[in-house]
Amino acid sequence: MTKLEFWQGNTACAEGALAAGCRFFGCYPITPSTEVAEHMAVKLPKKNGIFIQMEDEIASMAAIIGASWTGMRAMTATSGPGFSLMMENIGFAAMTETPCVIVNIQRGGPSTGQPTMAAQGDMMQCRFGSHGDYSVIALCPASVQEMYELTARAFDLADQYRVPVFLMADEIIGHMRERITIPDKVAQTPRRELEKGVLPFQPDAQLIPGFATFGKGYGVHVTGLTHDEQGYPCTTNPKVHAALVQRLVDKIENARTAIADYDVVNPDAEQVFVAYGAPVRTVRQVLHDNPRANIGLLQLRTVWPFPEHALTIFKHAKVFLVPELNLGQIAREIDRHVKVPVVSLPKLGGDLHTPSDLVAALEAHK
Amino acid sequence: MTKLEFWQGNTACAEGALAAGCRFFGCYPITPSTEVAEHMAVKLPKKNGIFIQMEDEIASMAAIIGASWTGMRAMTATSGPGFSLMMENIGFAAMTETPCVIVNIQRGGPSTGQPTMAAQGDMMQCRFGSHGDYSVIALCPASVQEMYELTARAFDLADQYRVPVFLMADEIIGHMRERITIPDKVAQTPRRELEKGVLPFQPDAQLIPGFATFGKGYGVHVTGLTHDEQGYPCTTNPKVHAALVQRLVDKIENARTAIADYDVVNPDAEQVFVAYGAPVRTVRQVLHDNPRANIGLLQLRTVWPFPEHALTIFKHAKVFLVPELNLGQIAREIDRHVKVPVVSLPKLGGDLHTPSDLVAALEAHK
Amino acid sequence: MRHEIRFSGFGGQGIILSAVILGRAAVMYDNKHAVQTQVYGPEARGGASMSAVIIDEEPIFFPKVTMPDIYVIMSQEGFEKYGAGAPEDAVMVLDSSLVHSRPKCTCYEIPATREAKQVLGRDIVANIVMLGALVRVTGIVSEAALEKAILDSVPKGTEALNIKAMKKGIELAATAGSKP
Amino acid sequence: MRHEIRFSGFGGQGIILSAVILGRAAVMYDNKHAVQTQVYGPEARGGASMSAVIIDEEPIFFPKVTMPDIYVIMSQEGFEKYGAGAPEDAVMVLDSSLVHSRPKCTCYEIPATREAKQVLGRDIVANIVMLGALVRVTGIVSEAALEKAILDSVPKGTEALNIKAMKKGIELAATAGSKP
Amino acid sequence: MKLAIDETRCKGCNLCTKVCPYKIFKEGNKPNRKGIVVPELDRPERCANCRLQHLYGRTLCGVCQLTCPDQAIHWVEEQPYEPKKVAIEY
Amino acid sequence: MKLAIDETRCKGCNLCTKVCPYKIFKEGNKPNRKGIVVPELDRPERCANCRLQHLYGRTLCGVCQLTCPDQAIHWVEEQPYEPKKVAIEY
Amino acid sequence: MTFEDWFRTDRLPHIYCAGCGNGTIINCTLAAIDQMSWKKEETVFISGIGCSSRAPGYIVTDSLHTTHGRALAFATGVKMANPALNVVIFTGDGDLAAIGGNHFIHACRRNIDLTVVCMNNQIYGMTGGQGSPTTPKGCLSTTTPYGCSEPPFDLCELAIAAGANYVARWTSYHVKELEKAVRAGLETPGFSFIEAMTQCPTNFGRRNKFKQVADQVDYLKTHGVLRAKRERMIEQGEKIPEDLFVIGELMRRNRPAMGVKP
Amino acid sequence: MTFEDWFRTDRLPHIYCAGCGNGTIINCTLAAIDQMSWKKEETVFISGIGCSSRAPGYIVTDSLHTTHGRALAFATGVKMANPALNVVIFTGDGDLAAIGGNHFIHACRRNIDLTVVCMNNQIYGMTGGQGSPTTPKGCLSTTTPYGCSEPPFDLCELAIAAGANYVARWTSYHVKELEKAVRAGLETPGFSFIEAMTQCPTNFGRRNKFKQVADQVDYLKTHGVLRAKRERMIEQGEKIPEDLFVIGELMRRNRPAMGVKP
Ligand SMILES: Cc1ncc(C[n+]2csc(CCOP(=O)(O)OP(=O)(O)O)c2C)c(N)n1
Ligand SMILES: Cc1ncc(C[n+]2csc(CCOP(=O)(O)OP(=O)(O)O)c2C)c(N)n1
Ligand code: SF4
Ligand code: SF4
Ligand code: SF4
Ligand code: SF4
Ligand code: SF4
Ligand code: SF4
Ligand SMILES: [Mg+2]
Ligand SMILES: [Mg+2]
Repeated sequence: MTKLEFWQGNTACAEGALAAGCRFFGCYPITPSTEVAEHMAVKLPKKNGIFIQMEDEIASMAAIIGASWTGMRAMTATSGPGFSLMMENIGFAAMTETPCVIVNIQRGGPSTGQPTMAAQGDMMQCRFGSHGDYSVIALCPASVQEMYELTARAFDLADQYRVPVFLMADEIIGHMRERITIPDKVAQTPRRELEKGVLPFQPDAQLIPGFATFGKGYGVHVTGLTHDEQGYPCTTNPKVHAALVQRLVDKIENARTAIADYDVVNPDAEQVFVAYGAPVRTVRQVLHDNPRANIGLLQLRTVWPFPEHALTIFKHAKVFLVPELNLGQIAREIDRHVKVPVVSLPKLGGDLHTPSDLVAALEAHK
Repeated sequence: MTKLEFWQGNTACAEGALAAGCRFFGCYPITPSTEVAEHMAVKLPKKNGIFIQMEDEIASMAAIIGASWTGMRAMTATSGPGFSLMMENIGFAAMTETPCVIVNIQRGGPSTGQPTMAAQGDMMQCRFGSHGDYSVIALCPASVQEMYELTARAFDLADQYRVPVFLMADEIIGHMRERITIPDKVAQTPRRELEKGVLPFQPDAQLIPGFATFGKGYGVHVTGLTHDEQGYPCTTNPKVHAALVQRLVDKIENARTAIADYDVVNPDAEQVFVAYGAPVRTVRQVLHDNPRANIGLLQLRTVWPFPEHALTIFKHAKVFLVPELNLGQIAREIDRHVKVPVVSLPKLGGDLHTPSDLVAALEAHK
Repeated sequence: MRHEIRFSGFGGQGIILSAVILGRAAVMYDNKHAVQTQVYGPEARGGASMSAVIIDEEPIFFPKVTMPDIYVIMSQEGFEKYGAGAPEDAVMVLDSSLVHSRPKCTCYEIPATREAKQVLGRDIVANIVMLGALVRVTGIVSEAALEKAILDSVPKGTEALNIKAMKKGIELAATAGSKP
Repeated sequence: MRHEIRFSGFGGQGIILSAVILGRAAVMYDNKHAVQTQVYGPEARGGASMSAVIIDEEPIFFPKVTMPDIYVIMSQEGFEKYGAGAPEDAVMVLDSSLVHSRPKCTCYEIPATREAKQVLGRDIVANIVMLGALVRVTGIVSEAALEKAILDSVPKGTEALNIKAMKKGIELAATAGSKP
Repeated sequence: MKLAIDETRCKGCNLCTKVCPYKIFKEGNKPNRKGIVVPELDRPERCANCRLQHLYGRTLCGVCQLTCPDQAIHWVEEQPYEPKKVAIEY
Repeated sequence: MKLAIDETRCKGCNLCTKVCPYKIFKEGNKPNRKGIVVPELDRPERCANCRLQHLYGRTLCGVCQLTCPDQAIHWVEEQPYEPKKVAIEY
Repeated sequence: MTFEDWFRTDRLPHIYCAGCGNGTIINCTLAAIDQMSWKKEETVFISGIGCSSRAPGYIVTDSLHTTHGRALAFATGVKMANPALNVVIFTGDGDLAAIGGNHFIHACRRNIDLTVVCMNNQIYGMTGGQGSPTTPKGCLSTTTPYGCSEPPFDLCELAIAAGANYVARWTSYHVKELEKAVRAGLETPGFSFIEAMTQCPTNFGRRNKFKQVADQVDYLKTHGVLRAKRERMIEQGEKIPEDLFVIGELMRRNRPAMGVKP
Repeated sequence: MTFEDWFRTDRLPHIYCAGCGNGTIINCTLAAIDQMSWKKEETVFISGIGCSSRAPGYIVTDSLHTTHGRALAFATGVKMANPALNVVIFTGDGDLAAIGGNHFIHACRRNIDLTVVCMNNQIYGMTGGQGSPTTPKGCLSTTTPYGCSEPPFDLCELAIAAGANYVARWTSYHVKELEKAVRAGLETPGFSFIEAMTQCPTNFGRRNKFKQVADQVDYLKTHGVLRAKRERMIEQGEKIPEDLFVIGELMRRNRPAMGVKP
């Protein structure tokens, strides 16, 4: 049994989290993400969960990491300026392999920029915004339905890979209301608990250690310093550091195909759009209005780790067209993986590409 | 007349700043950058400058931006965790076109990582770490001498382009002491003051507006919101935003060649190292020990905007070898600009590549 | 078929709620697709507020309104900013008690605010009067669907008042006739 | 020719200052090139501290010490961690009042701490005694250069004491002879 | 001096109607183009400031002006300036 | 019970020599391998805790142990346990 | 010159909602400044982010509208770099006391010669009415839908404990007193903190049973009690209702200050 | 069980310098905890970054060594998510009062059921001796080479103004009193703040004329004055030397608290 709803994207995000068992939400309000928090504030207390508005985004990020170590599924939601403030603690989550979900409803940057307008300008920041080398997972919804589904999936990925997972949405998807079908129940794959006797940071075959929940008697030490498999600081041994950081990166990058989530339309097309988030909507409109088989679409729901193998599906591609609400951040990445031209179609200022913008681009790059 | 000294890299950085007329230093201590601050604390008061230790790195970054608007040359110095905290206000500096210099003595990340060991893991963060699209300038010294010279140049670039300029050094260069020759005087090109009657954010031909120093009667409004040429907020007009952000990016990216600073050794070589910061030292050792003409070096002193044109100097290059103290952050960038293979030679943990590491790489990629 | 409906008025009139109710009626009770959007931002505070709904039998891809074919206008400033450019083949329902301009397109003059205040005793339900009128003249959703969506959305205790308002709108529209 | 000198001892002995003085002597007064580095980190706190200098007539590229040819060792733990592996062709100057092990390489035994305490009255200058001895046996910098570098680096008021310590080191080295 | 409300600024909050000791501001009743109901003035010549500003050479009372959150209350010079005799009601 | 300093932990700060009411700890004079001068014990059997711990079933005084920043001060069980008679100096 | 001459009239009307008290607080502040015979070109207004923090954008001097919570850190840079400038900060309860709390206490501690006017509407106005660290217990906001359960800060007490030289609290009703308090703050070397309780009809009043703007102003009028009076009440054993708050000058001292005009 | 059973003995000796007071404070804290009959598996230690913040790494329970200044924000997450856990925070003057000041006052305000032990050595130890917000005026540090000119915080006053239920100050000399104060803090529902003045011989003592570790401990012993005594001195019109600081229990109250064990 499913249920029909007419929800805002941000509501769907909150509901997806609740359905996935999220019971701790720490936040600091910021447009255009605030509705996620407001919905959680209403709903969590009814489910015996914790909603807490922290003093800032640094504290929000800290609080969800703390909550996660007690075994809770924990989330925060923010937008650009708050996201920038979270960077240090995001690195801490990566280093300590703390499962958590961070929602970024992207708005126009840099700086305070355009608080109420859509953008996708934080895609590279999401990948590289904290200091040092690390890897993360980022998902991009293109509909209210996907807001729900990807938020729910984010928790599974976070628990499975023990990594911060980002829902990189945008103001358009976050603020619009549309039809959504709610499943009865969302399947949850809980995090793997540490086996007694195994060291708390000793990886399994997938390079992921079992989770030593606080309060269960593991006596685990969790530190953002470089640490050994016991969890103890070990900060001047180059080998320990190199091995740790390489593992943190490899556990994600090696799982690229398993994490990947994308949609392929017209795999034989010669002109292929690659898109994620709101711009997908325009591309689909163009495909709908121009039912020619030679226009393809690769919709990325996972953007990081970048599912480069999906590009090879388009064997006849002569050009990849990448409409983004930024100056070509993911076009940059695509460029690294393909030989044919990659055309970045940037759009700044908050408006979506119109269908005719994209049709013009198709014409120009025939 | 020049002067010989035996200085630590961090001392040279501070002295370079002082020589360039830096009279405001706001900071929060962090290893391995602290010596920059400590030297400034001793020297600035003697020069009627302001040294202020702020409550955190967010405040340090804020304070130097504030000081810069009074017309001062202002700087801060930090390392990874502090750098991550500065990201929001760095975006503010970019958006408001505030000249300032940020020194990052890179250490092992992510998170607290290896506080006393060298790394170059923040190179992508420096470019993409704040939300939204923007551009910056980043310089990388490979010697104590360059610590002095590039820090001094950073101020000129910051003033000329009205942008935050980063000195992206590393623990090795910051902490080692070596021979340095101090010039009598460092030439300074001051920032261009706004002409009366011109709007405070109206760009010149180089896309850069004149500077409306506080206290001079301009009555300028400075905001991190999207603003018009008057400086007034204008946050829902897509055109104004797109034009502003595009200009902020173009003023830097269009000046790529003017900003570029690099060194070319053996331009006819077939195997070419591209390096910046400490790894340059190993490459030069290898060149010195193996005086064959077929090994080349491109030393980047400017890393952002990336001087891609310099790569084309190596017409016979069959492979670019990129030793970095990270997992290939700049190799990634080089890859976007050349057709021949780019071999990333990452090294994590704090040790420099040894000459034999690089010789082995030369062998492996013949 | 895709219909794009634009609502405009000033803050406090319930312009956004109107759009949400309409979208909800379409999705939940007429089994259609709908996308609702609105203007955010401080600029929207003082002046005219705007909200829009797209309704279609098929899934909706491009979610932004570009060429509305239906307008609901509840203030003079809203008319000037968001209604004046309506093409001739559009349909406009306007609150004739507040808007003195008239468009080139087919237009239904509904004195919603006045009626709400004088007849229903609460001008706050003027937007529901307008919704009733809108549905009556365009049939964009069924009246039954609209009624259910209204009941879903209004504060407890005000159901009867709001349904009365909707009915009043339907009634006014029936007699308003279209101009020009 | 490139020389790599490694200093080790425990915290408070002035191991790092020794290296800085030596490098300074080479650069400022012998017109050579030098690079000084050291071990940072909390691990260096309790145990053995280490510092190194590379000295060369030519510019120095690779700045890290890999194979020191000269050792200055001032504690037993320092010997074990940083001195025990010295190759046979290296030269070691060790504080025989604190270190009881002996290396395989040529070794000069200087009872620096004892002499500093007993003869000079301040064990804090043991490192300068060692520097004097080092320069005497290796000639890595000139004695004149060392003297000037010491004067540049020590606290005001302690100049005479430190020069006395340096001279003491030179003297001790002259008589120490080398073993094996 | 004449008391005036700038219709382009007033947002109709009616705070002026609460603070004036002379109750010079009265709630209006017709919305303007923006839907704003601007207050009306009831014998503004009673205002202390209108009467005495010129005499004292500075703003007197001025509570309404300080309070008006929208900078909508001003005094304008009357041409020609004619001091009016008014009956003050306490 | 016997008072003991753990040489692998003691860093020679000599705080114990200041806090013991019985002055049981005395500054040492020979550096150990790490260059640390560990204090010496002067008739440790005088320690209140050595004498009475077993009697009261809990740590008494213990100021030296609480103070020792390096967790170097312990009491070890003597085998066999022989309560000693000691003369206390006040 | 009157306070009106300090406005950027080309930007009026401002974006504040009808009945928002922020405009009143700006008036009172500018009226105080107008008495200082400061030159416009020597005066700088600085703020963070929030409705309240939009104030500098409407004032004709140099102005710096910074990031959320950081106004005082920016101001520290400006004032230390050029102590000849008069620096006034507008902030809100969220900007100052939530995200900006650390800069607040440190600026107080350093006792930097700044004047801070905090428009405390007990809510996050700009983002649509979330609870703030000054939202009273039990009050409704979008993030306290069941009534605020966290205790609020007393900002003035914090400022005093942290070291500020001048501290006062008034409300948007007490326009003349507020003007005088700001003036006293401007005149006091060192850090001056003036808390102005004010109404946010849109996001606080509406949710908390203030039907009219005037009702909320009336609440501020009737619930502010002078310190002396409050002490008298305590002395006389009267029970002090929980919703009273102290108004008046709460601290004036002369600790050494930083960044004072030479 | 004694307090020694709470150490991760495999990690001793710790990294602290000889004579560093941190070890003493840890002892006293663990001794207090040992009296609480708390289970190890129900107890969590949390800290930020600094020498002091390394403490949890030496304790055998679950422990979270976080980012600089943020310990209380992490602790808020842990405690609110699982109030059954006993959560104790170790922090330093820099960690708590410089970068972490905002989380400090907010945790006090929320009155979350946490116990915070701050090792106040009036310096940044870990990074080599820079001035901190508690460095006394005139003291030397690497960033105050001409003597500290900024006024210091009184952390206890701040905690009280911000809302903490229990506040006390002792020193590394007063081991028994400190132990008791920590115990009282652990027992008090709501936020407990125990400031332990302590010596950093390496980075504070050495630069500020304390030749021996014991000299500095002696200073702490002789310059701490009980509140009652201080008040008596004031009453009797005695001048209180500037370098005296108040010790003892400074606040104990029972305001409503968050995250209390059910
Ligand atoms: C880093 C960051 N976080 C959050 C926001 C969103 N934000 C803007 S204003 C504001 C609250 C403002 O509250 P207050 O300071 O009380 O101002 P008011 O609008 O009530 O006057 C918030 C949370 C932001 N701009 N930046
Ligand atoms: C964001 C960030 N900034 C700066 C640092 C560097 N840092 C580490 S510890 C420390 C100061 C610690 O001082 P305190 O809390 O007093 O601890 P102590 O070492 O004195 O016990 C600083 C500044 C850091 N780790 N992270
Ligand atoms: S106070 Fe000002 S804005 Fe409000 S009604 Fe009066 S004149 Fe209009
Ligand atoms: S100045 Fe005073 S008397 Fe005159 S209208 Fe205003 S409030 Fe009334
Ligand atoms: S107090 Fe402890 S560490 Fe210090 S000397 Fe005594 S036993 Fe050794
Ligand atoms: S327990 Fe008390 S009496 Fe015994 S040695 Fe320690 S300080 Fe002295
Ligand atoms: S939201 Fe509140 S604070 Fe903001 S302008 Fe409106 S009334 Fe004022
Ligand atoms: S530096 Fe200071 S605080 Fe840190 S361990 Fe050493 S003595 Fe203790
Ligand atoms: Mg507010
Ligand atoms: Mg400290």
